Parts: sequence; structure tokens; C-alpha cells
Amino acid sequence: GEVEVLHWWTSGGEAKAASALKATLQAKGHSWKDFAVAGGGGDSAMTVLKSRVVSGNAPAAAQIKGPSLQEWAAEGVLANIDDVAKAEKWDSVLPPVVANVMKYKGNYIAAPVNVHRVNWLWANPEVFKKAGAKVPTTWDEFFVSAEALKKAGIIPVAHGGQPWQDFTTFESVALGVGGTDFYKKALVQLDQATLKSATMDKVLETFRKVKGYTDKNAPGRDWNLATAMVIKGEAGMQLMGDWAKGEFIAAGKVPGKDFTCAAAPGTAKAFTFNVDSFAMFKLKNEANVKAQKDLAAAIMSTDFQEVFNLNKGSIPVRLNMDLAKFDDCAKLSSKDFVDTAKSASLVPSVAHGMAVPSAAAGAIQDAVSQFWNSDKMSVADAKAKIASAAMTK
Amino acid sequence: MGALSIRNVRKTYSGDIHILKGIDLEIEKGEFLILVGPSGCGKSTLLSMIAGLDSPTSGTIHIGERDVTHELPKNRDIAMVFQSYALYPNMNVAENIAFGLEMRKVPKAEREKAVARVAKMLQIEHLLERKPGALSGGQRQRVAMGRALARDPALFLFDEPLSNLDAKLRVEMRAEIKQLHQRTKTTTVYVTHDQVEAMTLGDRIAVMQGGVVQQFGTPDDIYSRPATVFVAEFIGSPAMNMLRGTAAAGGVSVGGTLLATHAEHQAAAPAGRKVIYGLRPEKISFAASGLAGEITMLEPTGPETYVSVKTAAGAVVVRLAGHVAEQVGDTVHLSWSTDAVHLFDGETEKRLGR
Amino acid sequence: MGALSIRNVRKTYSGDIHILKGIDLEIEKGEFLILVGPSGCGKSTLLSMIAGLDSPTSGTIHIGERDVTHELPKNRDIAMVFQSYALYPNMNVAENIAFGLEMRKVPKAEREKAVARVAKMLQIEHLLERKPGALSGGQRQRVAMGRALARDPALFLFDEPLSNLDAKLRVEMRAEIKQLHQRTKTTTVYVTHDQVEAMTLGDRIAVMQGGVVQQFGTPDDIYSRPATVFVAEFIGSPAMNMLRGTAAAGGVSVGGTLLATHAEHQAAAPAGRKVIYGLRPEKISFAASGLAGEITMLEPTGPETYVSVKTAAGAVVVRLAGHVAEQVGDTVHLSWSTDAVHLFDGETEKRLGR
Amino acid sequence: MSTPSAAARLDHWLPRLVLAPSFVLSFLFIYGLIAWNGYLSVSASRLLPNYEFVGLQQYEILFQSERWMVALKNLGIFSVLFIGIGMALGLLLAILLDQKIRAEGLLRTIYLYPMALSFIVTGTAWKWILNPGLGLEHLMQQWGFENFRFDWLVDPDMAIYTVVIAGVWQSSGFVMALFLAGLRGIDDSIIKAAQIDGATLPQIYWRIIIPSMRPVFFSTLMVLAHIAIKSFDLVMALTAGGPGFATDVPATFMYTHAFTRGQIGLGAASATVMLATVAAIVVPYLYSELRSQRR
Amino acid sequence: MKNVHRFIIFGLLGVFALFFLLPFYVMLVTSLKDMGEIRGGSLLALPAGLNFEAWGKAWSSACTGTDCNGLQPFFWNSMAMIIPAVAISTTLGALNGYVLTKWRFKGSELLFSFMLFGVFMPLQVVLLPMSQILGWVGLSDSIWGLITVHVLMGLASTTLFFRNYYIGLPDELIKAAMLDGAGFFRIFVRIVLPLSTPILVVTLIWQFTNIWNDFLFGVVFSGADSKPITVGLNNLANTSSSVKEYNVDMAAAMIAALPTLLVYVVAGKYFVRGLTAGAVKG
Ligand SMILES: Nc1ncnc2c1ncn2[C@@H]1O[C@H](COP(=O)(O)OP(=O)(O)OP(=O)(O)O)[C@@H](O)[C@H]1O
Ligand SMILES: Nc1ncnc2c1ncn2[C@@H]1O[C@H](COP(=O)(O)OP(=O)(O)OP(=O)(O)O)[C@@H](O)[C@H]1O
Ligand SMILES: [Mg+2]
Ligand SMILES: [Mg+2]
Repeated sequence: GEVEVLHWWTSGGEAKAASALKATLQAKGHSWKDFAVAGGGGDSAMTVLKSRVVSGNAPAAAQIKGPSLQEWAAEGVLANIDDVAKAEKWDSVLPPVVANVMKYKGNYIAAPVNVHRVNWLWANPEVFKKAGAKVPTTWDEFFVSAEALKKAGIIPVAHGGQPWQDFTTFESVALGVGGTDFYKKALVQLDQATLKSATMDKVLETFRKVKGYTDKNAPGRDWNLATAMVIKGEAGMQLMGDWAKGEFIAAGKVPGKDFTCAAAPGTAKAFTFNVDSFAMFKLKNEANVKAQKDLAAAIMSTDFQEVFNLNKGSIPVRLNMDLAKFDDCAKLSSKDFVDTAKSASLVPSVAHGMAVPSAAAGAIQDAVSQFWNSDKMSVADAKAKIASAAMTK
Repeated sequence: MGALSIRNVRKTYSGDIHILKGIDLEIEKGEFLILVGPSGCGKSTLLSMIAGLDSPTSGTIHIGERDVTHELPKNRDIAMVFQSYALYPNMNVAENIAFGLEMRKVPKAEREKAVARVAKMLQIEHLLERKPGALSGGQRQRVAMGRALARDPALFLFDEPLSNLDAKLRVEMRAEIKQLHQRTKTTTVYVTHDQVEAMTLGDRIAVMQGGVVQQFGTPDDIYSRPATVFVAEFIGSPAMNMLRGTAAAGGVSVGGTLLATHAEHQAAAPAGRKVIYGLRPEKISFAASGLAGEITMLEPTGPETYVSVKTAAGAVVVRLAGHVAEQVGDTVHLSWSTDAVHLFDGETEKRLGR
Repeated sequence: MGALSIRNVRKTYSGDIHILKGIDLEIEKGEFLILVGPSGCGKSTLLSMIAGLDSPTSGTIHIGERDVTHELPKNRDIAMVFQSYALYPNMNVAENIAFGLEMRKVPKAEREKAVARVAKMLQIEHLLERKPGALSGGQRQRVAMGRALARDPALFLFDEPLSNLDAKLRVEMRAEIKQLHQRTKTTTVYVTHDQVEAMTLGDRIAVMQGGVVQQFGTPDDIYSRPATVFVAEFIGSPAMNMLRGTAAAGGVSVGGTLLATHAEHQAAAPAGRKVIYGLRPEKISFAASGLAGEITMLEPTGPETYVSVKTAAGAVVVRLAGHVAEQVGDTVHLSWSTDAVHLFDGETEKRLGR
Repeated sequence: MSTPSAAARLDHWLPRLVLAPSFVLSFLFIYGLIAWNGYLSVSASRLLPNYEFVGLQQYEILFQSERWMVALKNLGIFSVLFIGIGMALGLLLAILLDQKIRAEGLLRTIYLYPMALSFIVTGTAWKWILNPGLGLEHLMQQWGFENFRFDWLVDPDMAIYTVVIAGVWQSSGFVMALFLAGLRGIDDSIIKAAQIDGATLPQIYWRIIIPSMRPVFFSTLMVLAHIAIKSFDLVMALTAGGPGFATDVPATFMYTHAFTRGQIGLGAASATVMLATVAAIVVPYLYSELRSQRR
Repeated sequence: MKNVHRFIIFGLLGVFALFFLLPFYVMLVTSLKDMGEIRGGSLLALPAGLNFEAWGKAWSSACTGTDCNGLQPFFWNSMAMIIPAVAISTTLGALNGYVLTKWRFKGSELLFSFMLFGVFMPLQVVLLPMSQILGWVGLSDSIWGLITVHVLMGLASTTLFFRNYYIGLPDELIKAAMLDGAGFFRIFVRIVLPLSTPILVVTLIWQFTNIWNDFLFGVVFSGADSKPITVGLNNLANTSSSVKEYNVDMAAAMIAALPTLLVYVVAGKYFVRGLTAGAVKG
């Protein structure tokens, strides 16, 4: 059969990773029709997907993640792949939080690919040494270090002023300042009381304080340029997901030596995950359905999980995998993933569309980003805006 | 039924500008109709309507037996010379001339022959490769002519086709047109401002004014028996002298002077009636006696001289052959035959008698 | 030094098309120069050069004391009527006329007065609000005139400004131009194909042919003493009869017939020399005796009739006043005075004697 | 009156027949889609279109949205400046190029090339140039102009103007081409007449040439206006609506909500409002322009 | 005096040329640098050497999905699409403009204004319904579907351009040709088209550029193996969570722009003056 796969892994390591999947499928005698559309974290791909579905021409699988899976499933266009999941024992190898995201009304409708950790802090140790500061583990320490870096004439925090980056930073601050429970209540369950609580004030104040340590040229900057600032030593640290690691490595830097990966301040015991997954669409052709199921199985296979995540910089979604080939940061990440899964402090990333439906996430992002960018807006205003945004349906 | 009949044709622009106010004209096959009239009287508009480039607000146009009022131009088999030339700027002269033939599927060899023929006739052989932009005014006009003459249509329409040519060329072209017409006997409508063209080319002349045909007749009719003051003044250069007066016994009293008239005129206009006494400048001569006057201006044109004379009956222009010995300021006596007099009603300006 | 001097001006297109081949003209302040010549001889080109719209390939142009050969048009203070009208399509008639004044910062009130004045003069008062697209050919031409006449320039250039007007209007316009010139005494260059215009308006006439000035003189000079066969044939309508023959005792022998000449002519052309015997049609009359011939064509134009006569000496055209009683085919005798004869060299075609 | 022949009748209908396919298709699609979109705007559509009627609810949400108001305001600022500057610059360039310039071909291509480049990548280059830390400001300061400031891109109040700059940069070359084509179509002889009338070169352009290019202005205005209203790539590539949503415009608003956030109903409502706004401005203009151009 | 004028004109033209060229310069030098230089160096600095690696990679080996053949395949897809799309929309636009100016009929202006208003419809509105329609008529995911959409969306503009140019052509020419016996199409082909070069060039530039650079329609309506170059370029340049290779992006952008530039250079020659010289007087 033939599988047409809509994804947005298009360049460099990602593309190689996707090729691995293609090779696996081809080995099973299926043909692979590649439908890659990059851009905006999959915005364009979603547009294409919608029109393909509307024209009655859905692909076999499409890269969809988080609550969107549920939304798509609710439209009745996704296929049930429980038989594959059962055969491959997905329930036992996946942490329940992740598995739940992959299910609609108890049935698997998607196969997860990888896990990104979002709450990372990347730092340039050399710069820290020069400024006599240490890589912070709490927000208080963070500001102390930032002050020191600033005195040394270094931009303390490298930031790219795009709404999703603002939101990513916000999410890490919320997790670090408010803790896991607060995070879940406020940003996953969208509990109005929590969103209006005093903790929220603190989160917003801290968030604004972070901005004070970014440079004024941040707005519009791509995340990787911010990373480059850390690499070059122009800036001291960056709050960003683990994809940032790729930039360091591409620049020839060695983890642990030339750069440090640490959990974002106050979040060492927590893990905001961003899981990529493939939703499986209902198909008419039998042969293609078979190919589709093979695809689902292949995605979750240990071989693929290893190859893919080595290329992508993320970690396998399967628990209990051999991580010998992975670097230190990945190992740390994986360890935290397993630990937090047990301690229930594994939380979905709201900034990356893992926690709440896109409409609400988008509205909250608007409010957060507006607060970040407008120094005139009061904390109370921002809090009210975020709370009302959370009610968007 | 004629070759071309125009019946009660009217044309109105934007609701209230009436250009043609009911034109009726009928000409026979092979006839050469001249249209004359003051600038802006609607001549070009009428030609456009005959060609089908514009449609009448009301009325019909027949070519032969056919009602063509709503027929497309290309189905009317008409060739036209536009007053504004309308040359195809992207084609050279030869292509411009051959285009009409090509559209009618005339074979190449014949087209080339036709182009050569008209180019010779119009003296533009050396220009065949040029684009219209690189031609002089008169050359453009000849190309416009060539485009029509290359064809052999059922009807020719010419809109002032010779106006930009020098006198010599114009005479030659006029002769060519005349010959062509005599040879092919193609029905033709020809607009001109040149009296010589009008008189020598036309079988019949229609004089238009203000969207109305004032007189429709042979050249001789028009010249010798103008139906109205307008026609009389319009044809002939310098224009006919018009002296307003009152019919009296034996003639017309103008400003106290009695000017003699023919017996027939006397009969037509009873004494006391307001009349206009018309006299062509070329019919007047200097004599020993007659109406006395003072010369106010002398205009020698070469073969003749126009003399303006101030008389008791009003200003009179006299056209005399050759040079004139008299000077401005001299007193002269004017004489003419009563046969030469045209008489018009003072109110209606219509011709009286004879 | 004159008001306008054109010195050895040449114009060549694309390297080898020589349009003007060394023009020298000089006119005084207030003079009215008429340019005539066959279509395509370079009249408009010369005007363009005077106006500064085109620059000569070589030679200089002075206006007054100033060498303006490389001066911009707007600094030459010239008003021009274009042969192709070149009206501004986006402006109405009034705006077209006022534009030149506006550019010269004439106050609004004065502009309006000027527009009213020329509109009246050109009889286009009722058209002032129209755009050029809604005008007839003659109306456009008058607007083009109006644009020039509204101004008070150092030099007027007119390129066939009356060609599309009816005879009556043309006479009136001619008179207006003449009056205007008499009043303002503005130096003027005027291209025309109309002999009457040329003869009555011009102080001097330049006859051009093939990019060369053939004769430059007063109207009377040009008409009565044409310097070359070309000029003689070009001016006058119908053209001068030209009979090629050989000088003989007492006259010129043409096809075996001896035509008498004046004594001075006999002196200028020794017997045996190839000469051309020129005779204007209007100088010939029918007589009881004289050169015999048969009438081949009669063309009545109204005031006169053109008669073509086949004689032993060749075809001769005669221009007679009024109607002619004779018919085609009749034999007539032609007579003329030896004073009327023009004699030209048979080779150089230059005027001989007198 | 006679009845025209069959051939004549065909000739009579031919122009309409030629126009028919274009018009029928345009109508079906344009107005069909506008109607469809109108319906969606009163439906409960979220991720995919559905047809559950919810009244004007989407419009209420829309007009309570601060972001939409910002988008509308930005569209106003952007359109006016973009169209105004784009026209002026395009016309200026066309006129300059019309002066028998030797390097015309090269310069024309230079002015046009921004059109050729997809904003997918040009946006990056512009972001760098406009970024105070990387681009112009940085450079000028390095060259010793310490006080040189050019930080609009990162200033929420000014960022929309950088979008104008990039938009003008991209489009004025095409405007130039449109005007140049218009200029080249003008009859030389009326220019000559104006020279004789004593007009200076600027006056000739201003009084004679430009007024007779009215249809070209009309084309240009329509083109620029629709680029302005639909500008999407430009904003996405340069600022992606940021900082915050300071440079959001209706097109990005609509796209984001309809496609990224699964709020098709809201997106449709925004498209309808946008069209209605445009109609209020454009339709009277279209009407008067087409009337007056009729000859 | 004249020289001063020239100097000012050239000065202005030069300044604008610099403004227009600045981004191009940045893109060009970036495409010639390697990533190290880009990360470390100044934006406007010249590259250390001429390094065309990025260009090669962009053309033939960069990954744009699971395939790593660079832009090459997309390039040819775009070519196959653009030629019919531009040809059809330009032809229709020219014919429409011709009818709307020289063969007016009652209501033609009204029809046109309706059509024109359509250009203001946001493109995004088109996407979903159009895919549904293309699905119904069996053109979804095909190059012809894409061509159809481009033609439809371009019609209003091309019609506008031609109409507004043809308005200036003297009606007399059409009349003369009618009398010469030419019919509707022959007048168009023999008289009108030869006088249209400047506007043909403009329309060509507009349509070619818009279609060539369109991303949204290209990505939505094309099939998996008929994706146009912008999709390739987007896939190269627009990744958000992986290492960016700016040099390759810039080189790719320039490669993608080459055909358009070529059109500008070639077509630009036909911006000629005086096409209607000598046509009519008035
Ligand atoms: N661009 C050009 N290239 C070549 N020859 C040209 C060009 N423009 C004009 N000519 C030629 O120059 C000659 C003179 O043209 P010009 O317009 O001066 O004639 P003219 O005397 O005004 O004639 P007319 O009385 O017919 O208006 C003509 O033979 C014409 O064909
Ligand atoms: N579009 C229009 N709107 C209003 N009036 C017009 C329009 N077109 C022409 N006219 C008027 O119609 C009248 C007749 O024009 P036409 O061209 O038939 O005159 P004409 O007899 O050919 O004059 P000419 O001898 O000057 O060429 C003119 O007075 C003109 O002003
Ligand atoms: Mg006329
Ligand atoms: Mg001329």
C-alpha cells in the first residue's frame, strides 16, 4: 500500500529522521508519498491538511499534536489504531499522560514520535565564569546571576521576541514560580480561580522582571539567533526547548563543556513536554490501511525512536529505552521524563499546543505576549486578560 | 430604389445634443455624391453612420436593397478614408494598404499588385516600407486614401481626403479619383471643403447645415440656383455679396439706392417685401458708370484680385481677373447684369423666382 | 539681422535620409513668411526645428539676436499650431486654450478674457466645455489655432492651420489672421497649401522642394516671376502650361508650331536652345484666330471653367471666367499676349530673361 | 426594420461570448465564495466548516477582541502609507527612468527585483537589516554615528511602519513598471505641444501626462489597495504580527484564527467585516471611476 | 544646466537603487558565507571568499522533506505550472480588456466592476471551498487544479491592466479595421495586440511573479509531486525547530528568483515608446 504522510520535518536532521521512517516503511514493501510543509510550527501544514480533508483527500497520516488530536477526532475523520497499539503494548511503554493525549474516547488515534522538553535553561559557562556568576536553579538565583552578567556587560538573557517564545518563557516561569499544581490548574485545566490567584501576580511579576534582562533588540528575533548569542558569548543564557541543543552542536560546541543544559529555574523536578505525534486518518483503500498500520507500528518501534531522536535532539517517548548513544543533556532529560512521569509532575507544554485547545492557547498567548511587549500594562490587567482569554472556546 | 438611401436619420449625443436632425438622401448606383457644409455640421457623423461605425438614434440606411442600419461594418463592403486618417501604427505603408485586401482573402500576388498600383497613383512608392510615424501629414493622408483605393468596394466614403495636400498634388489626385470613378462607377460619398473638388467631382451635391440638408442637387444647381441664402453664401469664394433691402418698383432698394432686378424677380417679390439681393463677386465688373464706391481693400491672389468696395448699398466684394490698376481709396463704378442677380426672401431666406 | 534666421540647416534621419539639405532663410521682425512646397518636402520638419522640438543635424537657428539652436522650446517664446493638432485630450477646449497662458503665469482673469476672445474669433464659444474627443475635425483644428492665438509670442508658427475648415470659415479665419497680424505685427511662419492664403497673407513666400528652398520672394515675385519650372508649376491652379520646345527666330518652336515670345525672351534664348514655354491658364483666352485645338475636357467650377485643349503644341489648359458655350470636341483658337509668357531653360529649368 | 442575419447576430454576441467564461467563473467563485464565507461567519464552525447556525455570535466575539481592533487600525495606517508612498515612489522612478537614461534596463531590473524574491526569505534579510542590533543601526553606530537610532522593528508603536518600508520596497518597482508602460503609451505630439506652450518638464508631467494616465492610476490604485488589504506574507515574514500582536492585520488575523486556532467561524466573520469595509470605500470609487472613463 | 539636471536624475536613481539593493546585498553575501561566518560575523561584511557551496546545496542536495534533492524538482514543477497559467490568464485578460473598451455593451462596465471588487476577497477565504470544488471536479492535488485557481484569481487584475491600457488606444483604429473587413479576433490579433507590448510586459511581470511566488495556493492545491518551488523554499527556510542554514536559505531564495529576474530583463526590453505614433490626428 501507499502512505502519504503530511509533516513539517523538512530540513537537516529532521528530514534525515523522517527518511529513517520512510526507509522502514519501504522495507515493508509500502510506498511513501512525502507531503512536507514547513513553517510556523506546522501552521501551514494544518492549513493544507484542512483543505485536503475538505476535498475528501486526506493523507494517511499527519503530524498533529496535543488536544488538536481530540478536535480532529471529534470531526470524525481519524482512524482507530487500537489493534496496533495492543499488539505493540503501547499502554505499558508510554507514560499515561502521554498516552491519554493519543486517545480519543479510549481509542488510540495517533502514534507519538518523540518528547521535547521545553523547560530548559541553556547557558554559556565561560561567560558565567567571567561574570563570576553561577547557573541558577531558582528564580532568585536567576536574578542574581542576571545582575552579575549585566554588570559584566553581557546580555543576561537571550530572547527572541516572537509570541511563541514569549509564551515559552512564560510557561517556564509559571512552572518555576507556581509549581506543578499551579501550572496544571492554571494552564492545563484553565481554572479561573487559579488564574486570578495571587500566585499569578507573582508569576507575572517575575516574568516581567525577566524581560528586564533581555536586550531591546529582541522583538522579532528568531530563536536560533538568540541561541547564537549564547554561543558567541554575547548573552549568558536562554530559556528554550531542547531543540536549541542542535544549534550548539552544529556550531561545534560540546555539551557540559562549552554549554550547559539545566532545567529552567525552579523546575528541576518538573518536565513540560512537547510530544510530536502522527494522527491516522480514515482511508478507503484496504492496502493503504495496512500500510498505515505498519506506519503506526514503525513509529513506536525502538529502532525508529532511537534514530529519530538522535537526529532531532529530543528523547524517545518510550520509557525504558537504551540511551547509550544519546548525549548528556538527552540523558538528563530522559531521566527527568521517567521520574516526573512517576511523580505526576510531567506536564504538557501550553506554549507548544500540548495542554489546551488551540483557540484558548492562542488567546492566552496573545495576552501573554501583549503583556511582555507593553511595559505600560499592569499586572492586574494582564491577569484579567489571561483569565478571560482562557475562556475562549 | 437607389444604391444608397438615407431615410430620416437622426443622431443625438447624450440625450440633448442633436447632431443630425432628420437627413434624407438617396443616390443612384454609380453616383458621386458630394457632402459639403460648415465645420461641425455633422458630415463625418453621417459618414460614420453609413459605414456602420456609429448607429443612428433613429432612421434607416439602405445600401442597394438591403437595410444595413444594424449591419456590422465589415458586412457592408465599404471603403472609407477617415478625416483623422486612422492608420495602423504598427504596420508599414504597404501593409496598411494591403490589410483590407488581406482580410478579404485576396491572394498575395494580387495584393501586391494593388499596393503597387495605388502607391503609384498616390506617389508614395518610396514610402512603402515606412511606418506612419515617419511620414509627413500629407503622406499620411495619402496612405489613408491608398487604403480605401486599393479595394473595390460597393461604396466609397471619403472624408476630406485631400485637405492636407499641396495644390498641385491635389489637382492630380482629384483627376485620379475622377478617372477611377469613371472607370469603376463605384457609388461614392465625398466630403470636401474645396469648391473646385465639389464642383468638378460631384454628380450631385448635398449642402448640410446644422444637421439638416439645405439643398441637394447638381453642382450647377447649387452654384447657379442656390435654394437659400446659406447655400448661396457657402458655395463660392469670395462669398456672394448679400445686400438686404426692400423690393421696389423696378428693383430692390438697398440703403436708399435702387438696384435693378430682372422682370421675373420683380414679379416674384411685390414692392415693399423685405428681400436680399445676392450678387456673386465674379459677376461684377468695373465700368464707367454704375454703382459708385470706394476701394477699401485689394487682395491679389495671382490669377485674380479681390476688391472690396464700399458703396451706398453696402460693402461689396468684386473678383476681377489679373491685376487691377486701381488703388485703395480710388472711386470705381460697379456694373452687372440683372441675369446675375439672386433674390431671396428677407425673412425665410429662401430663393425667390427664377 | 532679422527676427528669425535659419542658417544652413540640415536634417538627416537614420543616417541617410536627408530631409533638409541646407535651408537658409531670414525674415525681419513683423514679417509674415509663407512656406509652401509639395507634401513631404520638409515644411513641418523645419517648423519643428524652429520651435525647438527637434534639433537640426547641422546649422543654426537665431531668433532675434539669440542663437536658439540648442535652446529648450519653452525658452523660445513661440506659439505653434500643429498639423496634427496635438490637443490635450484630458482638458476641455477652454483649458486647452488657456494652458499656454497659465504656464506663463498669466493671471486667471486675463486668461479667461483671452479664451473668450479667441473663442469668439474662431467661432467655438459653444464648445468651450467639451473635450477634444467630442469635436469634429474642423473644430479640433480651430482649438489648435486658439491655443496659439491666445498667446502673444515672439514668433507664430502655423502648420496648415485652416486645411480642415470650410471655404467660408477659411475666408473668415484668414481675415482674422491678417487683422491680428496687422495689429500685433508678430513675426509669423505659416505653412499652407492654399494659394489664396499664400498670396494674400504672406509678406514673403519660400517655396521648398526636396529639402531645398527653390525661391524666396514676395507673393508677386513668386507668381509673376517664378524662378524655376518647379515654382511656376507649383503655384497657380490649374498649373502653368509648360510646353517644351526649341528657341527659334521670333519665338519657340513646339512640336513644329511656332509660339511667339517677347523680344527680351528672344534675346535671352538664342535660337536652337532647348527651352520651356510657360503659360498660365488664366492668361489664355478663346479668340477668332490663334493656336487651334480641340476641347478634350470641360470643368466648370462655378465662377470659372477649366478647359483642356489639345493643340499641335501639346495639351493646354485654359481657365475662363463663367460658363463656356463650347462643347467637348469643338475646335477653338487660343490667344495670349507675349507678355504672359514665361520662358525657362530646357536643361536647368531656370527662368530665362525678363 | 429588418432582422439581422445569423452571421451578424453571431458577431453581435461574440464580444459577450468572449467575456462570458471569465465573468461566469469569476462570479461563481468570487461571489459564491463570499456568500459561503458569509454563511460560515454565522455558523459554529471551528476546526472544519460546519453549518450549525449561531447568529451573530462570531461578530460579537470579533468586536470584543482587542487584537481585531489593532488589526483594523494597522490596516488603516498601512494602507494609507503603503499606497501613498508606493504610488509616489513608483511614479517618481518611472518618470526618472523615462528621461532617456542610459542604464534604463539595469535600473529597471533593480527596482523590479524585489517582486521576484519570495518573502519567505526576504523577510529574514529585512529582519536583520531592521534589527537595531544587527542591521542599519548597528552599522551606522560602528561607522561612528553613535546617536543613530533606527529601532522601529522592535518598538510596538513603530513596527507597523517597518512593514510599510518593506512593502514599499517590494511593490514600488511594479508600480514603476505600470506607470512606465503608461508613460510609454502617451502620444509624443501632445508633449511637444506642451513644450511649446512653455511648460517645464515637471509641469508637463504634472499637468499633461499624469492626468492623461488616469486609467493607469486606477490600475495602480487597485493593485496596491488589494496588496495592502491582502498583505499577509509581508507581515508574517517580517514581524509575524509582533511584537505581541502590534503589527497584526486583518489578513493575518483571519488566517491565524481560521487555520491555526481552529476558529473558522470567527475567521469568516473577520473576512466578512473586512470585505464590507473595503466595499464601503472601493465601490463608490469604482463606480465613479468607471463612469468618468467612459469616452 | 542640462548636466545639472542629468546629475540630479542620476543621483536620485542611484540612491533608490541602493535602497532597493540593500536586502539583495545582504542575501548575496550571506549566501556566500559559511555558517560559522554567519554566526560570528557582521551582517554586512563581505564573505571571506567566494563560496558557492550553499548554492550547490540549495539547488541539488538540501533536504525539503524526506527527499534531499534540493530545489531542483520543485523548480521544474513550477515551470510546468507557470507557463500555462500565465499564458491563459494573460490571454483572457487581454481579450476581456479588449471587449470592455472596444466592444462595449450595455452593462459591461457593471460586470467589470463586480469582477474587480472580487480582487479584494482575502485569499484565505478561497482555500477550503475551492479544495472542495476541485475535489468534486476531480482536479484536486493536481497541477491543473493549481493552474485553474491561479487563472481564476489572476483574471481580475489582468483584465484591469489591459482594459485601462486599451482605453487609450484610438477607437478609430478599430473602426478602420472593421471597415477593412476584419472581424473581432482579427482586429485583436492584427491591430490591438501589436500595440500592447508595454502592458503585456507589465501583465507578464505581474502574473509571472505572483504565480511563481505564490505559496498558499501552491501548497494547498498541488499534489505531492507537483509542488511548486515556493513550497520547496519554504521547507528549506521555514523550519522552526531545527538548525537553520541561512546561507542555503538565501541561495535558495535567489535561485528561486532567477526565472522571474530573467523575465524582467527580457520582457523589460519591450517597454517601448511611440507605438501609436502617426495613428490618428487630433
Ligand atoms: N522619423 C522619420 N524617419 C524618416 N523620415 C521621416 C521621418 N519623419 C518624417 N520623415 C520624412 O521627412 C519628410 C519631411 O516631412 P515633413 O513632415 O516635414 O513634410 P511636410 O513638408 O510637412 O509635408 P506635408 O505637407 O505632407 O505635411 C517626409 O518625406 C517624411 O516622410
Ligand atoms: N461625442 C460627442 N458628444 C457631443 N457632440 C459631439 C460628439 N462628437 C461629435 N460631436 C459634435 O457633432 C457635430 C458634428 O460632428 P462631425 O464630426 O460630424 O462634423 P463635420 O461636419 O465632420 O465637421 P468638420 O468639417 O469640422 O469635420 C460637431 O458639432 C461635434 O462637435
Ligand atoms: Mg468631419
Ligand atoms: Mg507637414
